[in-house]
Amino acid sequence: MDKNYMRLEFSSKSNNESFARVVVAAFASQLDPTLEELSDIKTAVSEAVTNAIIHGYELGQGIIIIEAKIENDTVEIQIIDNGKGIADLEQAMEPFYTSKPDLERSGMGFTVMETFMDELIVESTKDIGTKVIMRKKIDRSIDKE
Amino acid sequence: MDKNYMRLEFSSKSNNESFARVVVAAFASQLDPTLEELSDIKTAVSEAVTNAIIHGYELGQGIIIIEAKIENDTVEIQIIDNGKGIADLEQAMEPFYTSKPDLERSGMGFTVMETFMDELIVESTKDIGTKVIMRKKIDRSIDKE
Amino acid sequence: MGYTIEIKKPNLIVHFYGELDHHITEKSRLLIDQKYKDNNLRNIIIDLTQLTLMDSSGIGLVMGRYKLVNSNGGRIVLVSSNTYIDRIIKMSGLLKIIEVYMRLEDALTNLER
Amino acid sequence: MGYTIEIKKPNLIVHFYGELDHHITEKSRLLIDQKYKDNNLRNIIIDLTQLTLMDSSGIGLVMGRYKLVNSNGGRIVLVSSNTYIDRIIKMSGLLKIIEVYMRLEDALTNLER
Ligand SMILES: Nc1ncnc2c1ncn2[C@@H]1O[C@H](COP(=O)(O)OP(=O)(O)O)[C@@H](O)[C@H]1O
Ligand SMILES: Nc1ncnc2c1ncn2[C@@H]1O[C@H](COP(=O)(O)OP(=O)(O)O)[C@@H](O)[C@H]1O
Repeated sequence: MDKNYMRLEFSSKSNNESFARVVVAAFASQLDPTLEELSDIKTAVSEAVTNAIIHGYELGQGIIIIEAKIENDTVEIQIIDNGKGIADLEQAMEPFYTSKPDLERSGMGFTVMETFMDELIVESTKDIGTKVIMRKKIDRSIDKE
Repeated sequence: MDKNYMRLEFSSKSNNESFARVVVAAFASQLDPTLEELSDIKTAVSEAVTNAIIHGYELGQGIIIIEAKIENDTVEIQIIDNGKGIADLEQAMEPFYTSKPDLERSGMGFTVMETFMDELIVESTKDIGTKVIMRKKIDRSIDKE
Repeated sequence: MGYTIEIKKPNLIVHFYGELDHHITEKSRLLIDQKYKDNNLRNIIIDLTQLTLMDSSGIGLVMGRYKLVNSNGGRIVLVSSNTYIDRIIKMSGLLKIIEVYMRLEDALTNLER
Repeated sequence: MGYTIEIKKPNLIVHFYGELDHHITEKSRLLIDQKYKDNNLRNIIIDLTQLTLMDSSGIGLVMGRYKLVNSNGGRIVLVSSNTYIDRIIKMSGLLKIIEVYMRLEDALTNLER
């Protein structure tokens, strides 16, 4: 397996959060990740998809897109919404900052994505939408659990 | 859950056959199907995706699209390729007919889809591609295993 | 994925199963708060030992219950024994304000003191 | 998903695991045939008891091995005990030409006769 590609579109409903995790995990599992690597990826995807649902579409109707690519030993995952966008990206990336404390958000989403993946890039335009790009290298040289 | 929607695009590689099954099963599981219903759906999807890979793209590169919808208690799954298309649809639908006996095809694909799903519609145009539409009602009134 | 609520006066125990995400926190938090208030309880124990995954929505849920219990003179403690869950708890800074036990019995014993 | 090949002269036994689809039939069939020929075997037993799913590619694989074994004066038998797998075997008409046993021992005993 050297290259592979998928693109998923789905409704911005909270019961699709687990669906999105299953899909990305099934795709990434072609790289034979450890349970820990898979858990990292699922958690990061969960954060980005939840953000699209809560912040991007503010719990209204919308379409979320996930694009994933495998190239050699790296999986790249993009999570895209055409929602509200982020006006102040620097502030948004700060740990513990949340614009929705009333919804009991912790402000930890981006921090989790950063910590659990190797690379995190966020592109966002107000009123246009947000694209989160994450990459993780799956080390196939180590002994797998 | 009254309505839900997903659309998946992926490369026409045979190791994506199991990926496609996992994705559709995860989506359909929101209707709380029995193990048998889920097995039926996965098998039918496996047939249609395999056909797109072998016959549609003749084992070359292409993109396969799966669209799935849940409406009330019915799941609709469309499997679409932009491949070779089917010149003689009537012949293709016959049990045991296969254009690729050399690849050890059994000619049972469409028969399996018909048997395991409630409804099967095949739309195909030579040199344009093929769309397989399948529906299955998940009976939620019965006791689940 | 799901949860159960157990009442062991003066404690309310929430057991989460499978994956704890935004979908489940939204489904569970109002009911947790209502059971806590209706039964005049003091403490909340959140049992994360049966979880296979938790994202930051779970952190938000714990923080929210912390505020509720705190304003009522009670305590909130976590039970966790899974390294994936522990990692996100550590990252969140929750450990500064909330104690985590490996076993439910230890959490209960500690709350009795 | 996968398979193992066991040689128990004059039989070759293929055990399939998980899901048997086109991907796995393509990965396995050449090797099965080669082992069969290289070891001068007579019969093939295909063990489907560990499968959770099989699509019509599996039927094609069985038919292909049937032809090989038949042209060599041998027999092919299946072992299956899962109702999902049995349904697709029945549909395929394979039962007219191939015997299916619930247990591997029964298949082996029968081939000895
Ligand atoms: N997809 C998005 N669309 C719009 N705003 C977003 C999106 N993702 C994140 N944000 C903004 O960035 C802030 C920080 O995000 P995050 O670190 O995930 O914390 P939280 O989700 O807990 O608020 C959010 O509160 C929100 O204002
Ligand atoms: N997606 C497709 N694109 C082109 N031709 C197809 C496609 N699906 C099916 N066919 C044609 O229909 C025939 C019958 O299909 P099927 O019943 O699935 O049997 P099999 O796949 O075993 O050949 C195939 O042999 C092929 O000629």
